[in-house]
Amino acid sequence: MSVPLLTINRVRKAFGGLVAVNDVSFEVAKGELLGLIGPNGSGKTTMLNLISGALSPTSGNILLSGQNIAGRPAHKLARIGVARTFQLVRVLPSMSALENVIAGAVFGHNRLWGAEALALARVLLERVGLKGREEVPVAAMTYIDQKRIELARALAGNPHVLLLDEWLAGLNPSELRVGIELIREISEQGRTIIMVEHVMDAIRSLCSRCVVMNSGTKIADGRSADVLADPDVVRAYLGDDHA
Amino acid sequence: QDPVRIGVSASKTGPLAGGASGVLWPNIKLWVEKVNKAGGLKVGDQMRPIEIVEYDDKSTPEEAVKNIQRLATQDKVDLIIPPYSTGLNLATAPLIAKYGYPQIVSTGNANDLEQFVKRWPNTFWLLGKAQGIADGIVGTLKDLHDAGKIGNRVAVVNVSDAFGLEMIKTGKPALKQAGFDIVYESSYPLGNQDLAPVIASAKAANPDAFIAYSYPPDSFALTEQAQLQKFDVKAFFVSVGGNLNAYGKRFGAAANGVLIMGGVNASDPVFQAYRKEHLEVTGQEADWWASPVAYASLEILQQAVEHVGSLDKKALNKEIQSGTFKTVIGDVHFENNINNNNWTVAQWNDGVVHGVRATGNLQGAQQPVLKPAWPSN
Amino acid sequence: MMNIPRKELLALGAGLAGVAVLAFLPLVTEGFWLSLSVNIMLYAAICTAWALFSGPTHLVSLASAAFFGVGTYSVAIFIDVLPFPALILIAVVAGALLATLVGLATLRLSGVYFVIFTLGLAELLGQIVTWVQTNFGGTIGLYVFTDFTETHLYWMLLALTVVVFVTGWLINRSRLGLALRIIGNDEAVARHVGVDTARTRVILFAVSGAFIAVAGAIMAPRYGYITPDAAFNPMTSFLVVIMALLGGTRRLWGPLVGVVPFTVVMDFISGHFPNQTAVIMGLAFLAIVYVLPDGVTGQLETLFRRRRSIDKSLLAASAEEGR
Amino acid sequence: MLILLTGLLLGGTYTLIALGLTLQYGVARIMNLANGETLVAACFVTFWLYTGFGINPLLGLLVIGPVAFVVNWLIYTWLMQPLVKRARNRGMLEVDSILATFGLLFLFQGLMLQAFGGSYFNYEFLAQPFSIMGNSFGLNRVVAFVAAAVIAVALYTFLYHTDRGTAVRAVAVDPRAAMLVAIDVRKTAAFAFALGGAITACAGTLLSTFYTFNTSMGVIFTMKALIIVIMGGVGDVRGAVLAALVLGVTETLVASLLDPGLTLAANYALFIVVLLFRPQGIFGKRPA
Amino acid sequence: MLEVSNLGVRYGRHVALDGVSAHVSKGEICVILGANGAGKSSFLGAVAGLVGTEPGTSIVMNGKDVTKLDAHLMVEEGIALVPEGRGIFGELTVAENLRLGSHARRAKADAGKMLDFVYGLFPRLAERPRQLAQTMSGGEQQMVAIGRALMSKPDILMLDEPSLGLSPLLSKELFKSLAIIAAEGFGILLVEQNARLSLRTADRGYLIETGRIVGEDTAPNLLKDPKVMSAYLGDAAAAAH
Ligand SMILES: Nc1ncnc2c1ncn2[C@@H]1O[C@H](COP(=O)(O)OP(=O)(O)OP(=O)(O)O)[C@@H](O)[C@H]1O
Ligand SMILES: Nc1ncnc2c1ncn2[C@@H]1O[C@H](COP(=O)(O)OP(=O)(O)OP(=O)(O)O)[C@@H](O)[C@H]1O
Ligand SMILES: CC(C)C[C@H](N)C(=O)O
Ligand SMILES: [Mg+2]
Ligand SMILES: [Mg+2]
Repeated sequence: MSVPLLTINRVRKAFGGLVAVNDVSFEVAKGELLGLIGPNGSGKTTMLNLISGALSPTSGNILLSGQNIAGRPAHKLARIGVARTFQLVRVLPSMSALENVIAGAVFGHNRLWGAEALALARVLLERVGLKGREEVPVAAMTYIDQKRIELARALAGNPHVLLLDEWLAGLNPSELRVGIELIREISEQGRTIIMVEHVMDAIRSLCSRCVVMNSGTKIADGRSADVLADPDVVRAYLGDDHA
Repeated sequence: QDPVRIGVSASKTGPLAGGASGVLWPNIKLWVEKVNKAGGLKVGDQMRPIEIVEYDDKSTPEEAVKNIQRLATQDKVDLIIPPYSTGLNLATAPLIAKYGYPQIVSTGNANDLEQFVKRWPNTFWLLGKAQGIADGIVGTLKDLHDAGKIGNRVAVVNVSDAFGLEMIKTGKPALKQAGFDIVYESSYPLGNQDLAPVIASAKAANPDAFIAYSYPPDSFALTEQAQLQKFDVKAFFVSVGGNLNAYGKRFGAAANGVLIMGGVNASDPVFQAYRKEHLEVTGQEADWWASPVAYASLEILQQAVEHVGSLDKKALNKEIQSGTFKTVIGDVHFENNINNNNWTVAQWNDGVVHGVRATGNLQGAQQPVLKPAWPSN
Repeated sequence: MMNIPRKELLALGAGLAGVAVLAFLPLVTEGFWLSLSVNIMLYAAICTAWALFSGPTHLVSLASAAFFGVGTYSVAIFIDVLPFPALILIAVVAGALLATLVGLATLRLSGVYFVIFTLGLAELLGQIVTWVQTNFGGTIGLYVFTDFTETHLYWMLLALTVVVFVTGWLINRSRLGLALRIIGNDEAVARHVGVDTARTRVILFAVSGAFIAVAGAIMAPRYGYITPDAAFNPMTSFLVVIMALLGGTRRLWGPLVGVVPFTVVMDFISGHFPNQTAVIMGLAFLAIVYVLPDGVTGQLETLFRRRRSIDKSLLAASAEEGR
Repeated sequence: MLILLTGLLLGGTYTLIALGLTLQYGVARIMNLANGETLVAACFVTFWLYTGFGINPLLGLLVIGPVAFVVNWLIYTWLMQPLVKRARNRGMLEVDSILATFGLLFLFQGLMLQAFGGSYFNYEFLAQPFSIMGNSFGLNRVVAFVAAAVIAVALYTFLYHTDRGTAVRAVAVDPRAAMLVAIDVRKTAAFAFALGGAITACAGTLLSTFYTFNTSMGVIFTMKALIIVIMGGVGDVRGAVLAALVLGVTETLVASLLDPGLTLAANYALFIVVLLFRPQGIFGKRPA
Repeated sequence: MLEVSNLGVRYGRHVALDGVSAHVSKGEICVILGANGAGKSSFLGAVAGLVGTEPGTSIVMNGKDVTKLDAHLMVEEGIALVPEGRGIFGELTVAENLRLGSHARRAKADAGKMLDFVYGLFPRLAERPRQLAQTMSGGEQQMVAIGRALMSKPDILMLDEPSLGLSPLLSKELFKSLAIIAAEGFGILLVEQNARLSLRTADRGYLIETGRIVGEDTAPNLLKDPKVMSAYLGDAAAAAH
């Protein structure tokens, strides 16, 4: 691992007395697909919120390509190159699929405008499997399609880091297969991704490395196979019969 | 008979409605009823009934202007009774002038009237300039002071809107010039009725006299607080609102000796008859200042028409400029379109208000008395 | 995105023709109808300017009276020393400046908080003007004597309305317009795709405020005598919102659709029922709301719309979304 | 001390003005622009009962409160319910209710105009000095303060310590989910709206003992109420009371020590400060 | 206990459900499987009284016709729903949410007992009774939602995708809890994407496709059904074991 793209350095986030993220540190290399897992309420979403600028840490540093980005507002981070999806899908309901993705292209790291943004949006919609549905208002789309839009929108900014918060949740098994392949493709094109997920099949088949959190602290970090066999992780997260 | 159509645009709703419906509207009703009962308005050798075309200006200039336009160009009325308040009279003046109607303003006054009158010579100002009214109380206090009846410490407050500021603007220098020491001075926002702090601060300054350039709700609130806090001064003055009959009713004996802005000659039988009629026809008591003035403006309009013998606007304007008119507030004659004979200070005494000071040559002023301590209840 | 769609060209043509016709109005009528038209044109300009900001952001601003008053005072204070065009310029600057200040102060406020803040603004300014004049001399009322007739006012307001429309159209086609639409849909998403929501709002608020101030400046000669309570009349703000909502704020021309019938109906009522105006106006208003549910709400549905459709989830679990 | 007491008394008045709207807007989700007109109408009715029939305003409360409750119940079920039903989301309801209550505002105002005309009214009731720690205050204001305290405490106890009250708050938070826990949302919302209206009317009755009022004054009260409701956090009784008291004390402080002309400016400064530090209001919860 | 026949739902012109019949008995766990948009949530919503039904629909609960009852009355009849997206009261505390669960008249008497049961089932809730529900994590909120529904002492508990967003451990525990709940005599009607886990726990299952029931069988049979295996269990899921 050469210079890491993203370094989380003793990051802490407290809500009043509750410490949601407790001095967590880890690194993400360029091009890596990192799984961030842990029990409910262990601080995963909070971690993503800290990286994407939705929240600012109580203490600690977050370095992106060596630059400290902790506490910067979300829109600045989006420009620098951090894009995300949301745990509960969030699309722009009154806009078409195309416009949703253009939004990412225009204001994200890419900062395209006009024909270029349009072209990129078309390409991305095709990539996530929505070719031919560009003009459909997203409010009328199914859950999985909305998730696709969200992904395309995040990609349109051409981010250095892509944060996926339970992007695969709520998909049925066949949809899940499609979703996993999509993420794999994106990762193989060299995009750095952190994914929070409870679907172990996805973690197993996608992530070479995992960070596991439990009540705000990091309890494991390493190759997925090792981590998922770690007795602590099994006890806290997976449950016995998964071992 | 072909009626004479007279247009009115004034406030029925909005912040100015309180004043307009106490002062302007009832007098229009009274006047029209009286004239029509007597056979109508005498135009030349005809007696023509009056027909009123009325609109609500909602207390806004936009509506007021539109209403005047409607009256002039749609309804094509013969005469116009102008709106209530200084602001709306000034705002509608250009239009009323454009159509040539005389505009006899009974419910507004300002300071730079000469300039205004030059521009719009069809406007007539019954209440005179603001200065006259504002300074009246200063003169009364000075007299009391010179007579050795009160000291020279004065507390003065004002409602901070156009009216209050016009008043304070000339009132304050006048007080200083008369040698008074202003020991407390403040303004409060329009509509504020929570004036306990104002009275408390004024009381703390220990003045001999208290002047409030105030509006109805606050005139009441200030008086109530003064009474509650036992703020006893020898001269206690409130402005608009103190002239209302309701003021006397509300405070009863406690109102005795309270000085108010404006006034009337209460012993004038013409005025007394007017008050009686006002109550009979409108079911509402006339106040002790603005009502008779508003009524007088209508009498002037009526007499001008009778004198001229036609509804020709030019001739009417000319007649109002030069003529003398017999009204409930006495004989009125405009000098440079401004009436310079006005009651400026009056005093409550057993449910009746007597004028104690006037500009010009008004008769019947009584000697002001010192205010007794508030009765304890 | 870059070339102008046919539909818009057609609309442009129709708009130009309409403006040309409207411009001739004062030559065929004067007096009452012209006065009414001035009022309509005034609200057309203000409501459209209002909707430039409040439409896409879904933030209901009740600051119109404040901007209007600032414009009126720009004229009132300097009328004797500067030519009228310069006064308009001052109004633009003053309106934009005020909007920027307010925008910066209220950046973190959302929804109703913003509404209330702006509601108080006009009152506050009115009082500050009064207070300054009380304590630092000067009269409270300022005369504005000009030679403008209603026709002049009408033409100026018409021109202003056209400028507001053109600006709105340009904004819609720009990055700013896209940013606004995104914010209106979902602010959290907007921030995370890289929209500087704060700056976007402030800029737009400034543009909108400047236009309303100009409207105030143009109207100053009609008032003749400017006092704080008339210039900063809170009713202006309410009327603007009501008319704009009535017409709908999703399209640039939406507010116009509200202004014309509203002004005409209300005028009809006050003309024919001077003593029952309030009662009938109230009933008429209720009738409009109930009888035309889609005329009113259909277009407005997005005005306050929260995030995504309620059907998908009964409750937004905001803790997870990092709000 | 005098300042503090005067300020608290004023705060009590403000509490009265705001509590009703807290319920109507916070729970029933109706941004009632006609709130001030309800208050003024109660002033008039009290005046009429007192001067016409000699009915003591405090006794008048016993009539006016229940009548206002019924009237507001009817207003809700007849006029607001259709809007609630057709609204597809919170925002639409907000727009619709603003438009509809704006109509109501005119209607009420017009009716009062027909009945009482536009002039100023007031009457004398308990305008006696009442001495607290050597300072004298209007007994009518003290009575209003006590009433405000009683109403606020009762309302708070009801909302936070009874099941019925919790149900009311649940409706405020999420009407759809409330149905799922066996709450009759329609009735509960109507109840909240009616109770709010009744409280506003009682406020009017109490205020009329020391305010001068006329037909056009409703909007002043509505604005004040809105500010307090928002400052306290929409729908939060504790917040509204605290905001009202803070506002009362600040205004009195500024009026006494600085300049009464600056009370409004002080209000807004306070408003901004509160919202900068707690954008959701004093006790408000973060928006969902 | 719950008997639904010929249920129809439409949104405007869009027919979401057409002639759907199903039943759930006491102590039984019944799962509905179907693709996204098939109409599963609409079905639960219709039964709970949240969504209007078409004429011809009949819903009978404990022998009583409840077809046209409002949602809040459905709860009194013993039908509780944990809706999609949870539908908890975010601005109220956990304890208040649970207390509201027993707002129904039928639940008042046993509120204390049920609360103990819920706290036993979800100890996390017992630890944080005063936290605002909306600041709980996704999984914790799911517990609040289920706990609240249980508080109404329902005869039938309906859950719409309850395992969504839960950790593997919690999902397993949830299904264990459901089994316990069912054993206590509650009937359970469940919509799930996690077909394998749910079929393992359930007694019976329905398959729903574009608004119609296309299959019904016992859970073990469905687990073996090749059609079900390919459509709802998926290869990826199979590969994990
Ligand atoms: N705004 C907040 N205020 C208070 N506590 C919060 C807030 N946001 C999160 N928390 C708490 O912080 C902890 C971590 O929450 P987070 O949402 O990060 O969990 P998570 O790991 O994403 O869980 P899940 O898998 O269930 O989504 C939880 O206990 C939650 O209750
Ligand atoms: N309120 C509504 N208005 C219009 N159409 C709706 C509404 N609710 C659902 N639908 C439509 O009805 C159909 C069935 O929706 P439903 O939510 O019941 O499906 P589902 O099986 O629960 O799907 P999912 O797995 O995505 O939750 C879908 O096509 C959906 O788009
Ligand atoms: C002197 C008063 C009658 C003045 C009037 N009320 C005004 O508005 O200016
Ligand atoms: Mg999470
Ligand atoms: Mg569903």
